[in-house]
Amino acid sequence: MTAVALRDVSLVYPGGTVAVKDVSLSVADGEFVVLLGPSGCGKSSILRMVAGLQRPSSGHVVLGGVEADDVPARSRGVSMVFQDFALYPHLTVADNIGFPLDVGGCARDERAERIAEVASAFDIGDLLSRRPAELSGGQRQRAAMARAIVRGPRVLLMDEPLSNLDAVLRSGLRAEIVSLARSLGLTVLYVTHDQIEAQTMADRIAVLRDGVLEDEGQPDEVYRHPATMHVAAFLGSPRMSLLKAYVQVVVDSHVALHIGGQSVDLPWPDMRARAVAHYDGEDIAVGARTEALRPAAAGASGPVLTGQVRHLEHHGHETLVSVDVGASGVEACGLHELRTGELVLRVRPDVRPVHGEHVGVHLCLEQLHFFDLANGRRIGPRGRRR
Amino acid sequence: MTLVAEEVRIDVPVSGAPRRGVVSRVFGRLGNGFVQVLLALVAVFWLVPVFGLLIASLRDESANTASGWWTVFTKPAELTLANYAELVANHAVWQSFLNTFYIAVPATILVVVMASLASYALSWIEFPGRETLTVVVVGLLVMPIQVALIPVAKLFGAFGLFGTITGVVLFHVAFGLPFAIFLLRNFFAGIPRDLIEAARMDGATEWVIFKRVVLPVAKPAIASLTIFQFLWVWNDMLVALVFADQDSAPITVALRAQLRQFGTNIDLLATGAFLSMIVPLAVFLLFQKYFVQGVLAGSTK
Amino acid sequence: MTPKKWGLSTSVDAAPGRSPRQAIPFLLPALLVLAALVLYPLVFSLIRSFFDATGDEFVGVRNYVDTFTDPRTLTAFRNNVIWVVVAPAAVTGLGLIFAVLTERIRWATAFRLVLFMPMAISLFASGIIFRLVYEEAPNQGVVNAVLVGVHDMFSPSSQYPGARPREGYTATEAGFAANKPVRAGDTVMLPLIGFNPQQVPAQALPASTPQAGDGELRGLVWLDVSAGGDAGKVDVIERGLPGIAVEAVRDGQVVARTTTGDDGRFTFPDLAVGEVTVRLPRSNFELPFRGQTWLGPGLITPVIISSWIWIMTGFAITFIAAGLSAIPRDALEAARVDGATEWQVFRRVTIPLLSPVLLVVFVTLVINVLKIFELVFVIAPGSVQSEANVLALQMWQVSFGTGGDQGAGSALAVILFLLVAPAMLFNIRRFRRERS
Amino acid sequence: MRKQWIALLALATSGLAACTGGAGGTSATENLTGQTVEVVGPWTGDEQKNFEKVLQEFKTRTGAEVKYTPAGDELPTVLQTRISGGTPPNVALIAQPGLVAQFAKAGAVKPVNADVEKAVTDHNAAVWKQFASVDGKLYGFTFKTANKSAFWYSEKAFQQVGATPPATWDDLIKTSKAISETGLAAVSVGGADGWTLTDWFENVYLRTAGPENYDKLAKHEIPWTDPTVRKALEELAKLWGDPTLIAGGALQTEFPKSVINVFGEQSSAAMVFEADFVASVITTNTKAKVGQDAKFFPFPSVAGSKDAVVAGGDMAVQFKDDKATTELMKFLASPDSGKIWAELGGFLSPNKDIPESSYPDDVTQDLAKRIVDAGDNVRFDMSDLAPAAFGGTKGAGEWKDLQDFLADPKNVDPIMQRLEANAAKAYGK
Repeated sequence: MTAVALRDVSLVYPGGTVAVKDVSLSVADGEFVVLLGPSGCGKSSILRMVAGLQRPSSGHVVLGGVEADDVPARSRGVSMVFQDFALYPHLTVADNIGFPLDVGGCARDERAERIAEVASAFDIGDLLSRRPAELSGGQRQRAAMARAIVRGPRVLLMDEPLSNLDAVLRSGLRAEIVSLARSLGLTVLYVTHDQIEAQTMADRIAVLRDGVLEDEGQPDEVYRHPATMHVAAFLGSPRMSLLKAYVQVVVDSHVALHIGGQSVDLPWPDMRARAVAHYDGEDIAVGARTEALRPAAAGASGPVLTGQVRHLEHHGHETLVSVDVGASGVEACGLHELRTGELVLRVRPDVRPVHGEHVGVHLCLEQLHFFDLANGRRIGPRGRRR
Repeated sequence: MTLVAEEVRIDVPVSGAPRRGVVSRVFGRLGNGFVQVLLALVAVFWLVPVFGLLIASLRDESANTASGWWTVFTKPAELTLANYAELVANHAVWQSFLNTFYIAVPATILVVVMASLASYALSWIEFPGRETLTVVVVGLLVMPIQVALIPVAKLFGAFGLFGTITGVVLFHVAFGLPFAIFLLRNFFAGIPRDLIEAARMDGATEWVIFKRVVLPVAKPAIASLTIFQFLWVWNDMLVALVFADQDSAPITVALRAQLRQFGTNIDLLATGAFLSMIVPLAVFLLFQKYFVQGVLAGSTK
Repeated sequence: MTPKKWGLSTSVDAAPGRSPRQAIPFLLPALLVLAALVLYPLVFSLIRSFFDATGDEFVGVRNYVDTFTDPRTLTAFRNNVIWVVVAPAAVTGLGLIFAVLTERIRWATAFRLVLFMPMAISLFASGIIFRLVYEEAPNQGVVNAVLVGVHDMFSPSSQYPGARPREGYTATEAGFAANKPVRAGDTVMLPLIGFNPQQVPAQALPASTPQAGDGELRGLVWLDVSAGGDAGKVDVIERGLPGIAVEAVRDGQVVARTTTGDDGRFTFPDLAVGEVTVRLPRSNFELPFRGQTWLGPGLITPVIISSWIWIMTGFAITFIAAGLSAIPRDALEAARVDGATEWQVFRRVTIPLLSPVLLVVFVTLVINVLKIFELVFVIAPGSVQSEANVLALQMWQVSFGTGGDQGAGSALAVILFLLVAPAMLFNIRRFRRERS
Repeated sequence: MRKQWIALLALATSGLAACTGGAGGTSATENLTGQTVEVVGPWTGDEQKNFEKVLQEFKTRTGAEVKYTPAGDELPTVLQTRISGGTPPNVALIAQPGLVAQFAKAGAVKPVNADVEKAVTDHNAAVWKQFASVDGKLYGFTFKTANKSAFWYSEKAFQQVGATPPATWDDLIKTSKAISETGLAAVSVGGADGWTLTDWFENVYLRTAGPENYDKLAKHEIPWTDPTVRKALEELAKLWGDPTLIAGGALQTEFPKSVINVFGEQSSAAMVFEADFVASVITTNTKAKVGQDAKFFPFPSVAGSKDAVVAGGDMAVQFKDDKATTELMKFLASPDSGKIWAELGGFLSPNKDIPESSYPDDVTQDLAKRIVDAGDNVRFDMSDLAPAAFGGTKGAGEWKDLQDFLADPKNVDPIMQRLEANAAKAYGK
């Protein structure tokens, strides 16, 4: 059953700014869906429309199969955890948690019981008499979640609930939130700009950019077969390298991709070669994650690009090596920081390339991604159903 | 009043060698001792006229007109409690003291209640023309009381409110509202939006949000408003003189009736001022503690 | 914690955040009262301003023309401008400084209470207080008492203030100069008046005419005042005035100087041949310093403004202190850690964070200033009331003086209202900004 | 059963009424038990207490409740708003004939009935009826008056120079000069209050120009540039123009202060001119004793003028014409009411049938007698008769112009022109 559905929802602000554009999305009962995107992409607006805090300019929000446009926030059976927690400063933790119950006209005994129940679930049982000002960030977060859940909502909305916490707390809470949602059978719509959160928590990811839903699917599907260059660039760490390539079709042999002064051949048997061949004489974007790259001897044969080591990043268990292969880079999402075309290579920590050294990079052709430069779409036969 | 501007770019030059003007150096050097002394001086400066008034209330009229109050330091024999004794013995003054409560307490409560209700709608419920309505309401702040006397008199005459405490209270409520709404709307608008929306999500109706979230959070503003609204009503003379009758006259009117036709009347005025000052000062002390603690602390982040 | 059933309520409410119907119960009480008791009188005044004093005859804009041709309006307008420019800014500034500084002291509540006290005194009584504070007579006004005290410490007053020769002398810059020149061997009689006989020093001896001396100029200075005494004659009970400086002047140069004795006599023993003029220097008669005329035409507006500042600073400090308490300490501390001086913290952190409060206080004060009239009425003596005039006072007098002219008064009210329009426009703009 | 009750009730009430009616001892007055009469007046403090005793007597006689509202300086405001609200008091005491005229024209005050008119005619000189008449109808009468033709002097200061009360303006100047020789200013002028200056002018003008011109000028039938005005101003300048005769800082001196200047501990002047109420200022503000340390002489004759008195006063008028109101008006117009206050002091009445002995001391008796004796030579304070914009506004009109004149008494012509300009504007409306 579909718990939440957006049908061609758009949101246009009075000034004419389009925050959300024709977004359709459905969330199944009990599903954990993460709305992912850079800030200002419209994900929070979508959340607020589902919450009933914002009315769509057009389209409909459907809750439990009923159009909910005229249902006020308080009657939607939807709870929300705010980015800054929005705890009531004048109330104790217990009263904060109890607030939705009071409002709903909950009996006294039941109220106390449920507060205790939720508080222990979030491990804040001994903080109940404190005020928000006396809590740490993590404790406030838990209190906010407890308040959201106490009423037993069917849908829980979370707006970057972890962004105000430090890294250690975050990773702990990620798992906790997921398991809690599972155990309660909650439908969760979770907004974040952190792709790691998205990858680790979501049953399904929906990636937004400039108010448009660019891709959606299971996390690893989206990771492995991103629908657009922007989605590709947004997911994964380190980020996908995107290089500009000139396509030249060599009939009966292969499709040559000229990257900088070098070239890589895509043999015809590769399913994608035919699709890429449509771009004969044009530029496309070639995307490569680190797992598609292996170190090789400089000038080695095969799909190898040679370049100079520009930058080294030691991570202890591995080292990331930026190699300048003389290609020009492609910007995506405005956050692709590789300006000149560099490839990021992952090497064992004991391998110690020297800055400026010439190295070869072997490309695993199957794992390369090709994108249309004009519209950012993926080139090639669909790797999955869309 | 928005207690805190929503976003402020704090752009302070990082140490190094900051360019420091004279003022900045002086300010930086203001040790705590210096501040103590400075404020003590200011306090004395503010107290001198009040102290003079106190002494004036403790001397009779001929002593007051013969010499300044500071001469009591050489002639303490002039001090007398006769002025107070006379006022305290006056039954009409006591009755008027009660009347002042009957006027000031409802007038203050009504203003606080009505203004917070209206301010909530003006800041958190969206409806067409909200901005214009806000400006019009706050614009009424400009209306001088004396302009309204005649038209309101016609109105009160028609409704039989002339010479009643109800009439006086209504008048004060009406003229207290623009400022109250101005103040509270500004404060309410500064409450973090998430707090209101969290309450909406928690299932609260507008009424519940108002009562259980906005009002408690707005305590400092409401406390300051209460203090001043009470004070203004307490010290009003004109409205009461025109709209109250003898039986409902507040203390200002009663004290005024004690004045002699000629002379500064400083002995009576000073004594009256001190007697009627007690209550507003108590109200101040009672309510000021609410705005010493920052109520919004810990609500968000 | 069993999940509830879908809680979709059947009541179709207006959309979230757009609920005019929900706003009505919140707004209605306030709007009803405002409309009946404030808005209606406003409209009434607007209409009334086009009618004459009786209210029966439509006179168009004549009331406005009359108002603008009245010279008092111009003064009032000028004073209003001074008030608006000086007073609210001063009060807001003082309130801000004091509020910030009180955060550093333990007796902050006591300090605030002290500054709040003037607010608890009615405007009428406050006016009387300042009428007395600035009273010209140094035995009444504390300001002049202090001034005179300080002045007299450095330059004591003269012995015979206000005394003057009866006749035959001309008052000059240097003192009273005799009209007729004299020479050695003459006797000069100097009858003084304008001084109370009871205040003559105790050592003074009865006056008697000196014998003419050879080669000497002799004279007598005495107080020619007694009941039934003859003018210009030395009567029995009249006494000489001791200690008066006397000068002999020739060609504008002082050639000799002497002082009268206890019997009021003086002698110039060796004056050279030729005529001299006897002169009594001004220093003998200098009137005592009486301080400043604070309530005179020149200083009246500053004086009233100062008393208003005394009253209203408590208002500003109360609201600013409330605002300060809500400032996140983190912001201030972060700035301090970043190496900002206290002044920089104040300028760049505290003030911007407080700006909404400051604006409310400032706007309220501006409006309050424009409505002020009791204070001017009470503090300014009648003779300088026209110099201290402000529009609200004029409106009060025109509307409710004897034979009050509600028409002209209403016109003034409308003008006053229009004057505040800039402040209101400013507010509108701010509301807009806030929304966006 | 029921009838019996009613009869009993009737009996009870009538008996009660008989009792209260009888208590007053006057058989002529009506029984007004159960009625309430509201009075608005300017008096506060002791004057209020004394007036309430007068009202108490009315209550004793008639049984009517009387409520008194002391409105002070705000009396015009209070009356205007209450009239607008349709709830005027029954009776008001108004010090400004101009305001009475305004209310009369608006139909707010009611003409007095024949009984009251008869009482006014019987007990007062004819001139007093004019003061309270508008368009030939009598709207009230002066209940309490002020004798504004008095100079108050310090006995001690006069003794010091052996002076006696001057009878003529020239003597006054001469005495003044003699006093100034002792280092004391002769006269303290309360120049901060414009109304004292108008009283100065009116007294001089009434004497130099005569009652007829006075009436004309009061109605602005002759201009303020008239030679008679110049003459009066020039006479005034003889005194005001000599800085040794006038106490310093006159323009900063308010009326009470001008009295204290003369009779206070540190006196700076020997004489002060103003009405009979100077006596009460002396009593409350100084240690001087009226009649011993402080005495008065009537405003001296200028250039051989006859005795004349400038008077002010509070007029009783009625806004309703029910029985109780009329009874109260009748009572206030009778000598009985005035006599009560007269005995309490601080009160003068134009009512010639209040026995002189009712006034508590010689000084008051003298002041009262002079008003009654002046008969039709009494004139009402001209500035009170003028429109308020000219004769009754702080810092404007005649008040301001005479203050300017006090500041520079040589400047007669410009002052006259300014007076005329202001008068023309105020009377023109």
